[in-house]
Amino acid sequence: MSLQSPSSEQQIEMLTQMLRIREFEERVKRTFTEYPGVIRGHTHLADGAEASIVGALSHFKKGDAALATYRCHGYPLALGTDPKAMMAEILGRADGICKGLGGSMHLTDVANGFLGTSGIVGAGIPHAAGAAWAAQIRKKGEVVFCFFGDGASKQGAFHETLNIASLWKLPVIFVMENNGYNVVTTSEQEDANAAAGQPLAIKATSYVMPGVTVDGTDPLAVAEVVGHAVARARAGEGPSLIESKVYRLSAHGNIIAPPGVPLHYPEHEAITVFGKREEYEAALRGDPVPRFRGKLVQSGILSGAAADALNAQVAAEMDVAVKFAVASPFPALESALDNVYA
Amino acid sequence: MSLQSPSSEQQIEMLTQMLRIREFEERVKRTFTEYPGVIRGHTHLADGAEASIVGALSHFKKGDAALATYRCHGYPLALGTDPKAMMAEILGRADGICKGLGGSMHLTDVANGFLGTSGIVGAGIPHAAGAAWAAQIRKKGEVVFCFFGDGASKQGAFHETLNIASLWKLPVIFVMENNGYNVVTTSEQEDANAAAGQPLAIKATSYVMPGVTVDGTDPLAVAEVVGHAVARARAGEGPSLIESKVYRLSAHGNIIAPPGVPLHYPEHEAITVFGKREEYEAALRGDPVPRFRGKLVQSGILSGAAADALNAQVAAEMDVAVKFAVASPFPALESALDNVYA
Amino acid sequence: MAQLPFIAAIDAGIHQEMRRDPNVLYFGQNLATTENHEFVAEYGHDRVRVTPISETAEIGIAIGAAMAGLRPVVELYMAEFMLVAMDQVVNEAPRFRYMTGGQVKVPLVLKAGFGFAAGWAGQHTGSLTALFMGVPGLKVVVPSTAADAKGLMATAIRDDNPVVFMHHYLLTLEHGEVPDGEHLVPFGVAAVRRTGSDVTIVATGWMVNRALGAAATLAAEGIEVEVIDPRTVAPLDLDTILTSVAKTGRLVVVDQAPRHATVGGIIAADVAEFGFSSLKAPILQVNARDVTVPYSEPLEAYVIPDEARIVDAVRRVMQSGG
Amino acid sequence: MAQLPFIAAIDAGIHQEMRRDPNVLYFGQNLATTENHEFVAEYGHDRVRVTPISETAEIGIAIGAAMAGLRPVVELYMAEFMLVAMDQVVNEAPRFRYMTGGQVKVPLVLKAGFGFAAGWAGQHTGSLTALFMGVPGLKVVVPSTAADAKGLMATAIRDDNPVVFMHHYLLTLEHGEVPDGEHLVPFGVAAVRRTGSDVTIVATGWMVNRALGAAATLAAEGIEVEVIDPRTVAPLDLDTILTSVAKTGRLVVVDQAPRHATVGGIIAADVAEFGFSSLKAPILQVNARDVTVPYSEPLEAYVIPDEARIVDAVRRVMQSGG
Ligand SMILES: Cc1ncc(C[n+]2csc(CCOP(=O)(O)OP(=O)(O)O)c2C)c(N)n1
Ligand SMILES: Cc1ncc(C[n+]2csc(CCOP(=O)(O)OP(=O)(O)O)c2C)c(N)n1
Ligand SMILES: [Mg+2]
Ligand SMILES: [Mg+2]
Repeated sequence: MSLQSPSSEQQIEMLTQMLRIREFEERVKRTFTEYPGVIRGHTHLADGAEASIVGALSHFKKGDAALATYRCHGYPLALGTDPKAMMAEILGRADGICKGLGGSMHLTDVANGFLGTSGIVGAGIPHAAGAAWAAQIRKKGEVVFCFFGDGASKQGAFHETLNIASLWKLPVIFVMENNGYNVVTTSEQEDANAAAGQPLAIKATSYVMPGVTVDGTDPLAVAEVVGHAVARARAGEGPSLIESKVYRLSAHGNIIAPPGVPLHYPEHEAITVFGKREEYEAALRGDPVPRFRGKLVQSGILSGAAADALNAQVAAEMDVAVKFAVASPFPALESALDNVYA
Repeated sequence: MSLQSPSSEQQIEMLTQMLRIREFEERVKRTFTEYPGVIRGHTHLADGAEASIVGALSHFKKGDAALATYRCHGYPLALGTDPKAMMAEILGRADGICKGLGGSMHLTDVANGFLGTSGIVGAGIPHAAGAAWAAQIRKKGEVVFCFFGDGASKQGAFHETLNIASLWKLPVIFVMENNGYNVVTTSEQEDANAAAGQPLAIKATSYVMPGVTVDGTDPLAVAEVVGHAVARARAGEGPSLIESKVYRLSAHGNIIAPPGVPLHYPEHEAITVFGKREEYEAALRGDPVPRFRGKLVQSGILSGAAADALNAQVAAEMDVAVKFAVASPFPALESALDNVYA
Repeated sequence: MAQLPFIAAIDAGIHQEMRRDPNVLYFGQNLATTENHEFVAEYGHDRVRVTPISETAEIGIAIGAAMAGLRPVVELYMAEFMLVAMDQVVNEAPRFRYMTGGQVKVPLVLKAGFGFAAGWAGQHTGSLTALFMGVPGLKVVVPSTAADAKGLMATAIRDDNPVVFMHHYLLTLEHGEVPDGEHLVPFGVAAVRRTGSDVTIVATGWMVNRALGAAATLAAEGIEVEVIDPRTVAPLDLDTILTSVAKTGRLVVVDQAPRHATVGGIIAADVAEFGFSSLKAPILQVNARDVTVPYSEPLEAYVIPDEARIVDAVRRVMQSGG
Repeated sequence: MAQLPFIAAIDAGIHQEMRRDPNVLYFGQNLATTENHEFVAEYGHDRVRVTPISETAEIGIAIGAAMAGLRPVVELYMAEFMLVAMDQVVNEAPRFRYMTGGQVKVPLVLKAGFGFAAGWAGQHTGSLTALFMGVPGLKVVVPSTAADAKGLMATAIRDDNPVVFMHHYLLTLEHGEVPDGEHLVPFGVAAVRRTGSDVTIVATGWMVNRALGAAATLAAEGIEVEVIDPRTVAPLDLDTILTSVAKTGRLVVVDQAPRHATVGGIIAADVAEFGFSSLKAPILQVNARDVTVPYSEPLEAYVIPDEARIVDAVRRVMQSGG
């Protein structure tokens, strides 16, 4: 199966989406200090995974669906969700994409194909398979993208779902974003394959589906691997497991503090828990966003000036989003009683 | 690692235990017609799996433990539990091994190392791993035998437990009795590996432990394979997954009938549901019990007369067990209130 | 009207909706394993499938399919098997509509038998209805007659929310009159199974029959019992119960679960708040004894509420109060 | 006596028992990942281990280890995470002793935070205590002070049965006086947090503080509220509650869960049976509104019971009745 490689235009679009996600996450993070207290609970950032998200979703077509986890800011941005509505949601405001009921962990935008997220590790994996069953019945070649972390592959839900997806040849692409950590636990500490130095994609063996490991910091590499999986799924040949190796550039989430104490982002656990500053700094040196920008500039696809303009455009967009969100009112109290039942 | 093959004496002991299990199960089954109504609920028989059970437990030493499922009559017999107390339990009597509180699905005999069973598919697998952790801490080279069905490998509990057992190098031997069916569902209908014609032992790949498929109708073959796994576990090298291929010679369980309608055993589902009488009859022709008897007689380890004597001895033993059970009184009503808390 | 066993009436409800709406799916373990399976033959494998023993994935898949526009019915056989997937039942299915600000609907039915006190011992006999009753976003149905089994199943399938359909396993082979043709029973409307002026009994599932049996015995003594079967416990038709208690002044709740795990207790607490002024006597509970269900027949019978204990409670409640 | 945060008091209880008994294990996710982890350093990896995100296996392993003679404490962080392993919690751990006719003991502690109404939205904020309360064979502990956190944890570890230790997440950083040295708080003994003669309030966890706050407000109006914290809800010290209601004649139960999923409702039902003759007024409930917990701060505050709603309920219960 040969796949067309992305055109220059598509590559610029990829970079744009990566920059948007990065900028959005930077602004979320800064909000903790710029507007202390406006973000509550637990927020998880996608910085470091931009290339993986954008590369995978470069194959998304209208009618497809994507589902993910609490670490969910990146996908809807790439799918076209308005960052104003996303930021307002993260601030719990009336203009939030989920009316302030969901918050950072549950951003959802059905109109753009982002069907939902679960905050329970692994629990969303079967949801994606269910949506894929619906796609299979519709017989229009639509597929479902299922994003989850390396840690989630230790939940029973992962195992049960991949077996069924394979048996039923469901059109779903399981994208495991392997960032090497489950909070403060390394993959080697919790995964038998990782402990033996094996890729996690080997787990596909139990489910008789392709299992591929890819450098998740390279959007073109991800796009290629996922492209094959998507083509397979659209052709009715069933699911695939893609292990996309990324590094999260922030801590697992903002710190958990009692009410009153302002929340904030600590340093990455590689540093705070394991004392492996060099590991983190190596990841920073390989930061996928500047790297892809550099690649496009170097190869002449984008001029330095055009790249700078993109940066500025994205910064302005996200600045508007933050201001919009901060200015958005809180929902009416009684609105808490709506939307329990359909 | 080379293993001593069983002596003649040991082989005769194996046959004896196989005969005892078979006779016990035959008597349980006959009880449904001989004493209608005395057995209640759902009873699951081990006929067909005798060679696997006995071969595996031929390595059991004092201090080891075994855990299993609702299909649990075979193991305690092989471990030395009094069949009178077992039969009395199956009839819900005061002399039952569990005081009539557990019944057929929950035979337990801690004194003989049979630690417990769960009636929930897959749920007992982590219990075995927990007992293995205790053995690991005791550092006496003790191991735990964990028996479950092929269907159970589709539960999340299987996946989660094997990963941890591998990471922690727990001294546990996972024996999957693959009888090709989960009630009326064939393995090919519910397992991606089976659907692809692969052995289920391949699942060990995800857990970086040995995964071996063995003919579970041959006690010596099972003993050899399990022997290696046990040696490995005793040496602190961790768990193994053994897929032991058997065929259950009865239906999944007695029929489920409303109160008042006498329970009984229907024919095997291969016949009643799938119309594959030949499959069942081939299994009958390969019945492990007469086959092993024939092998011992043919090789001169046992004379035909001695074998007949064994049969008679076992029949007498189980006859006593049935009579004992039928004569045993019901427990006092208030005894239902005991044993809730320790 | 046809005489049907309860279990066939449930199937009739599923058929009614599957014929009407191509979006309805039916799947679960140990069904649809051959081409001549009743549902496979009629609706095909797009809509009817056998699953592995994987409740978490089964229910999770139902949720995803529902969010994508389908109406899955999951056959779970025994309510206990939902426990391995409890997160999907109480913390996924009923949460999505709310958390997404109303962007999605999650119409699905989880069909599960319960209360199989027929020698199934400690792990298969539970009466777990109360575990689901209080979860916002979830609806919980407990039919006690064949007609309701059909009509409530059909309504459950048409409902746009996740519904736990708890059918009592000891009722499955009981026969009853079942309306032919389209039959729907509304949610949130209790059935008064017997009218009476002295004592109100509220019971669900199998316990409805035992309550009616007790009521017959008591009638011979001149005590007139009103027996209310809520039919759905979420939503709960508290009004019908309060109206009855306003008349009788006395309430006995009967429930097959152990005391602190009952639907009956929850209802009693509601009446102790909203119907207090009607009460002439304590609200008595008749529940299972506080133990795991034992295997042995006489012990099991001793543990599960029987007519004698219900009769006794009614007599006691008649003696106390004004 | 030392001033300790609640969370440190729990740890002190675990340390107390781990030092005393080499059979006590402590494990769970995201702990013990380095050699200088406090518990690893002191007790070593035989007894302290990090697990993958595998609650079913974690709790199942605890059960097996307990049956084999050990005393595991499983760190689960949030009560919701038990839902993926609910079968192990309610249908395995508490069943084995009974089903084996008393052959095994299953001493283990499931440590889980709950009620984290601090912006954690729909899936991490539940108040799930009532799900566990009615399961025979299980004990359920809900400390509300740092001292009890230590003493109840220690008692839980010494108990020979499975214990669900539910600590309220919003209390974890609250400081309190904690006894030095060996400290044990018995199960089944409620604490009367404030005495009063007019109205009895029963509350657990974080709601105890809100009830005390309301009581202070009401005292200024001349209404004397008695606040009872059951501390363990299984076993439940109903006697202390009934004694109080015998004195006050009025009961308000406060619970952070939605109405039909509360410990408070279960207790109200018990009082409606066994304390009925003491009651001068309806038993009022103050609960969360019947919704999934919303993310947005004002909405969350609107949904969770606050002091104002408790004060209001007490005033209402004072107005009704004789
Ligand atoms: C069933 C369950 N257990 C535990 C948690 C707590 N938890 C939240 S995120 C997380 C780590 C998940 O790691 P991974 O799947 O690798 O995703 P990542 O956060 O690295 O993207 C854990 C343990 C949870 N949400 N659900
Ligand atoms: C979690 C759960 N789901 C469903 C069941 C119902 N059930 C009981 S036995 C069984 C079949 C198990 O098949 P397998 O593991 O192959 O064991 P076998 O009976 O063939 O020995 C099923 C589905 C159950 N007990 N537990
Ligand atoms: Mg990760
Ligand atoms: Mg099988």
